Amino acid sequence: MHLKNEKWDMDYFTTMRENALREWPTGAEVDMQEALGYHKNLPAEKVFSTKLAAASAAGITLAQPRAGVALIAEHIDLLKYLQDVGGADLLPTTIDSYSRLNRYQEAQTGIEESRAHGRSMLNGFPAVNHGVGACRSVVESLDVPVQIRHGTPDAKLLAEITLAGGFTAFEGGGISYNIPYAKDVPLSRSISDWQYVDRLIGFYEENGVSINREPFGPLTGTLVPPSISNAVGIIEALLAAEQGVKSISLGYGQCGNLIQDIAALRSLKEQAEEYMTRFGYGTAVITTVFHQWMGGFPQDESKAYGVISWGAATAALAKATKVIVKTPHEAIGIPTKEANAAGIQTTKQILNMLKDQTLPDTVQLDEEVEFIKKETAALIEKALELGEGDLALGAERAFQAGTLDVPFAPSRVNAGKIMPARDNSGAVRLLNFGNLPFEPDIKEYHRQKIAERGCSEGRDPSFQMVIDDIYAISKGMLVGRPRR
Amino acid sequence: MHLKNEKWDMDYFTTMRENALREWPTGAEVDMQEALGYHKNLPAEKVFSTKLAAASAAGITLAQPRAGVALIAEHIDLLKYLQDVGGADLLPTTIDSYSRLNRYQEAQTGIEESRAHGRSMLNGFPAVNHGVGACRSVVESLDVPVQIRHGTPDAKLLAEITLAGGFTAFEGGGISYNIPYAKDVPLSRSISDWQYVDRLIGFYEENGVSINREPFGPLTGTLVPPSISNAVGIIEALLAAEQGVKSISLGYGQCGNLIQDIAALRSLKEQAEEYMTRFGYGTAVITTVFHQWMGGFPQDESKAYGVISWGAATAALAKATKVIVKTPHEAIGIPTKEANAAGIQTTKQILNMLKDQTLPDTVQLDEEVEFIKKETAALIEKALELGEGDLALGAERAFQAGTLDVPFAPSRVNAGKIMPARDNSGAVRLLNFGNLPFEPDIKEYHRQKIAERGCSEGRDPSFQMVIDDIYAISKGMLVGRPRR
Amino acid sequence: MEQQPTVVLGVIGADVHAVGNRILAYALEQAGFKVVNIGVLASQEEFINGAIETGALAILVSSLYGHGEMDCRGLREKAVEAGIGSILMYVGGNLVIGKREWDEVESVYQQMGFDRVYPPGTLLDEVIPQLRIDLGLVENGG
Amino acid sequence: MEQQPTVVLGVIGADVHAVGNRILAYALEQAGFKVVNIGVLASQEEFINGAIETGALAILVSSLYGHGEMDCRGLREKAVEAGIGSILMYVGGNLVIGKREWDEVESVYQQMGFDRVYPPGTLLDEVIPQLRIDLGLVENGG
Ligand code: B12
Ligand code: B12
Repeated sequence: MHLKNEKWDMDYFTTMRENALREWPTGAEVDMQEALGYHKNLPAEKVFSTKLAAASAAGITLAQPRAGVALIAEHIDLLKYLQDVGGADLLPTTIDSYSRLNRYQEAQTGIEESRAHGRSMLNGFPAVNHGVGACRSVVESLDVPVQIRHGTPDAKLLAEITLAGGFTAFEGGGISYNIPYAKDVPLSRSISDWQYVDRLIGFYEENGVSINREPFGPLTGTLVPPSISNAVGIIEALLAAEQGVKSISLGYGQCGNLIQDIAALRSLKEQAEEYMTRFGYGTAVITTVFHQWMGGFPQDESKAYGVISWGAATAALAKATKVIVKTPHEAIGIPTKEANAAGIQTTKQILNMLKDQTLPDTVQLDEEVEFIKKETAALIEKALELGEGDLALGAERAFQAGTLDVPFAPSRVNAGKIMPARDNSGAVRLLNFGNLPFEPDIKEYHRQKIAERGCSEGRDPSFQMVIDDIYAISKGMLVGRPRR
Repeated sequence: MHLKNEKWDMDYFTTMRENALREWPTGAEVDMQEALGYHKNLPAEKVFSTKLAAASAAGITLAQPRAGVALIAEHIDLLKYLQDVGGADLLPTTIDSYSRLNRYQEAQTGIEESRAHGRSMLNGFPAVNHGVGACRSVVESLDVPVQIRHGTPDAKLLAEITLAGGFTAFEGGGISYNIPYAKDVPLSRSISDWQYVDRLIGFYEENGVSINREPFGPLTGTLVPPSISNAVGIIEALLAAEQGVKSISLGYGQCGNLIQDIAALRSLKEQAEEYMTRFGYGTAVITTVFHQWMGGFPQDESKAYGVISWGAATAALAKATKVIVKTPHEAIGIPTKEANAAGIQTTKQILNMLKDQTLPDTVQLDEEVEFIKKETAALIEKALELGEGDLALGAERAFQAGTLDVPFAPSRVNAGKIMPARDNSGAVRLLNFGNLPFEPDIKEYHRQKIAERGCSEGRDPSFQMVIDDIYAISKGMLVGRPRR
Repeated sequence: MEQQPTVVLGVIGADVHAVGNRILAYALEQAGFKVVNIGVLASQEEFINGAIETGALAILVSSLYGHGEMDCRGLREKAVEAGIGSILMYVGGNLVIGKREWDEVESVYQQMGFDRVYPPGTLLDEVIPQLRIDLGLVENGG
Repeated sequence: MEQQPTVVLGVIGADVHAVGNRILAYALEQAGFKVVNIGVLASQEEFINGAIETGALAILVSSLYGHGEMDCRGLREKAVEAGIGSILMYVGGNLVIGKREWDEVESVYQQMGFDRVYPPGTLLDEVIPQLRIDLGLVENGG
């Protein structure tokens, strides 16, 4: 079938399902009707979309960690600890990197080695290998909603198993889980594979079971200008909504400048709602996700706490619906459960201290919002144009043309021509625009902002400046000033 | 001599000095002329006022811990560690509580017990007992400026010894080191004893040696409304300036609401400069000090990091000249050097990430500034009126009359009639005004703000609300919401 | 309650931490005790005399600032000398310098003759029922 | 410099962390190396073939995502089989799952046949001079 942003018909979907479920033996465990019944019996406090909608209405920010280990009992212990000691409001199940690339055989080896070594040799929970029953034992052991978080270009089987397994939220998207997470996967394939996931979720929705879908906002996590990630998020939301998804969380990865970050999150929600309405998906509920700094962290734990806290503070002031929490071990390796809980506790202390505070509206904030919206609209409209009105096709062609372009992405389908750098106040701007379809006034705005910095540092903007920015936070700064 | 805000004449000062230097044997070590020479030979980077002025001009925030242990070598090790590992920009020498009350005999016992137990049995460094030479060995072992921080109503001898000992900054004041730190010391006495200290520093200044003076801003550290601490700080600045002090740092203890805290610090500097000019001390340099939350801390270290970070972020956004840093051990006890360094590192990570960012001006901020200035002016003008134009006398009488009143202060010379509570966004307001000379519109503003909160909590404002607020931050919140 | 049980409350030594003391006094009064609050900067003598003068059933000592070990030593002996050797004595707060093992801290203070020793962050909801039990007031406690 | 020394660079296994790889490539080129960058998601075969095809003097392996222990095992043996058994091999990144003692991590990788093992946060200013020494390029290094 040709890539097209159109709700899949049931026959096609059914055929595709049969194939998907055969990819690994555990696929046979999926029984959709039974799964619908299982979900309907879940208590309301375990349903992701319900908890998100309530938080959004109350204007508070929920805290969610990342976590996953190879074996079931250990994974449950870990999540329970994060819930009971860490105080997580929402829980994850992070999938290991072999499963993410559908290398279930290697994941199986990882499971066996983990048993042999007595410690997790996988960087996540191989849900497909463990199967539906194991997933349910995870969900049943916990009191709060649990989401699958991964990075899988082709997540058809993963979605089948984990949704049948009782998880009520699923992260990813055909762009956001391809460009930063793969090298050679064509967008036509990943977008289509994610239409499958979205259709599956749409099917659950049509049968009265609400599953939250979250495009992965931060992309490569490294100096991604807000309009790029917002455009990708909104495109994925539209694609998901077409397949019947109704509860969508849009994410954004902290850049570090307070005003820019708040503007980005505000733009994201407002503009997503505008587009959803324009394309007739006005009934879907949009909530927001703020990711604490996703780039390189400082190794020192006390410095990491500073980075975590600043992310928490920004999330609270931006009134994000939830914040994804980093840990003091971030720069080193997968955190222990204690370090993971510590990150949540630091975050929650700040969220609670700031929950009754808002950052008042200002001219600067409005200006940032305006620019981000203008840029985002330019990116989305261009994709629509390239797709001759079809956004699925348009997204693929936009990446081909480089009118959508993600910095530092491993994927070959990404042009990789843009170059971001911080301005003098740490906001992420563009030094090279590649083929981004921006009006001259926007380009001038970026140029001027970076020139200001160049001037104050007495150097011409260059790749060295970008490298300095990449290292900056891990070296205790935001703007990568030249070394003396 | 009757209490009077007038520069002391040299004869009187000389007589007083003779007495002060006889209080403890080490007083004999002070040789003023030699000390002046010693100071003049200190490298510029060890001079507090120079470093503060430079930071103030550059618009950056310096980090300073609190620290002090009983024995000299250990104290030097501690400070070196905070400098080298912690990255402190400015260092302290915190004096123990016996010395603070001039109980040098008990401090001596503490020194001996510390030697015997192999750990510090004192909560600070007993500088008077150790004498001038020991102080100099501290100063000489370090690369950054060092300040004496204490809490001493009568600091005449301490100032003599530590200034002769090469320290270039001295904290305290006749009000701020009496009301929160003593029970029975009349203000006439403490103000006069601090005129001595200020005169001593004025004398250094006249002889070409700049010593920074810092009134203790946070007072009792617990829900002190900004106008109260700002009024006390400005009054002490004026009293100090009259005695010839030229470098003054005015402090403020974080309340927790971002807008109120920024407004408070901004008001403090602007209004202090206005008053200094009005009374003819326009040549003195005013810098600011922001204290991370001074009330009860959470016991959990990861939560404490959150509190520390929020203080650091507010200090940076408020563009304070320096921030006084708490540690993850705050709720438990005097921190180890590692915990102390950790607090500094967390703080510096945030200061550096935020140093190029400012919080734009907003209507809400301007409104807070306006109210704080109006209240502060009312308090200072009333003191001037009660003192018949003399601010020293006026300060004493203002406390007698309760027109200056500090919440939760141990001192009997403090009326203790006002009662603070947080409003619905966490700003500290007044529930009871005692005898504060506020206009009806100001009182109405406070009442309305607290009523809003009462309404949202469904309870009448009461002392229970105040207690809930006192515990709040240590329990992970800012506003002490009713327990369910 | 016919007669209110009396307790002496104060912060010992050169310690000026007043906030906890204020709250303790309030909470004890709310719970029906008569509180003789000698406040901060209280000497051992003030505790003993306060107890004798008011016929108090217990002495509640706070120490926050770290010098507690030096300040509290000998208090029980003074009580014995003054003829109220068996009076109930509690101590609480940040009882030593720095972060030390609680067991160690507790036993240091128990050896000084304190009946109960409370770590920082103690909630009064635990202390007051215990005090009633130790004073044998449980039946008529409010 | 007459001929540029060639090195093969890549991120092994199912690992997609691209940022460090990009910077390593840039820095090595700046330092005068010819860099054959096989990028992320690189298999052991790609490293070996890349080295043989380009006559590279060294293989620089990155592993960030935690599966390094499983992914790197056997690489030296493959090199031996392919006839480049003595090629210089470095490995760096977040080499194991979680925070483990560095000595232990280093020895695991040394036993796999890596000549040098670098912890996370390694600065390239240290690595490049070392590489020059190990390759005997110090005299003519730029
Ligand atoms: C950005 C990032 C991502 C981005 C990557 C985007 C992209 N495609 O590049 C995204 C969000 C997609 C991502 C995904 C994942 N990540 Co990731 N990620 C990071 C992060 C935050 C920064 C990495 C980075 O770019 N650093 C900046 C560059 C310049 O530094 P560097 O990569 O370390 O490389 C330098 C040095 O290490 C050294 N070096 C590297 N290789 C070599 C080789 C030699 C020979 C030498 C001498 C030196 C050397 O030099 C490089 C240049 O200075 C790190 C944690 C951190 N460091 O703070 C985690 C981290 C690497 N990720 C981790 C994990 C687990 C994952 C995921 C599995 C998701 C998850 N469970 O959270 C997926 C895996 C995807 C996959 N299949 O690989 C873990 C690895 C855990 C472990 N080893 O125990 C880390 C450490 C975070 C953590 N503590 O959990 N991640
Ligand atoms: C506010 C504060 C101050 C204010 C006090 C204002 C005032 N006059 O009251 C100021 C700024 C003036 C101050 C000064 C000093 N402080 Co102070 N201060 C604090 C702080 C931050 C909060 C105290 C507080 O008010 N808590 C809230 C109240 C409600 O709780 P509480 O006092 O703990 O009391 C409760 C419980 O402990 C318990 N409790 C207390 N006593 C008793 C007794 C019994 C029998 C029972 C059952 C229970 C009980 O119930 C109380 C009510 O819930 C604490 C650290 C913390 N806790 O976060 C440090 C702290 C107590 N201070 C400390 C120190 C060292 C000092 C100084 C020496 C300065 C310095 N070096 O930093 C001076 C000493 C002055 C002096 N001579 O006493 C240390 C003590 C260190 C130690 N024990 O190892 C602490 C722990 C901070 C630290 N980690 O360094 N401080």
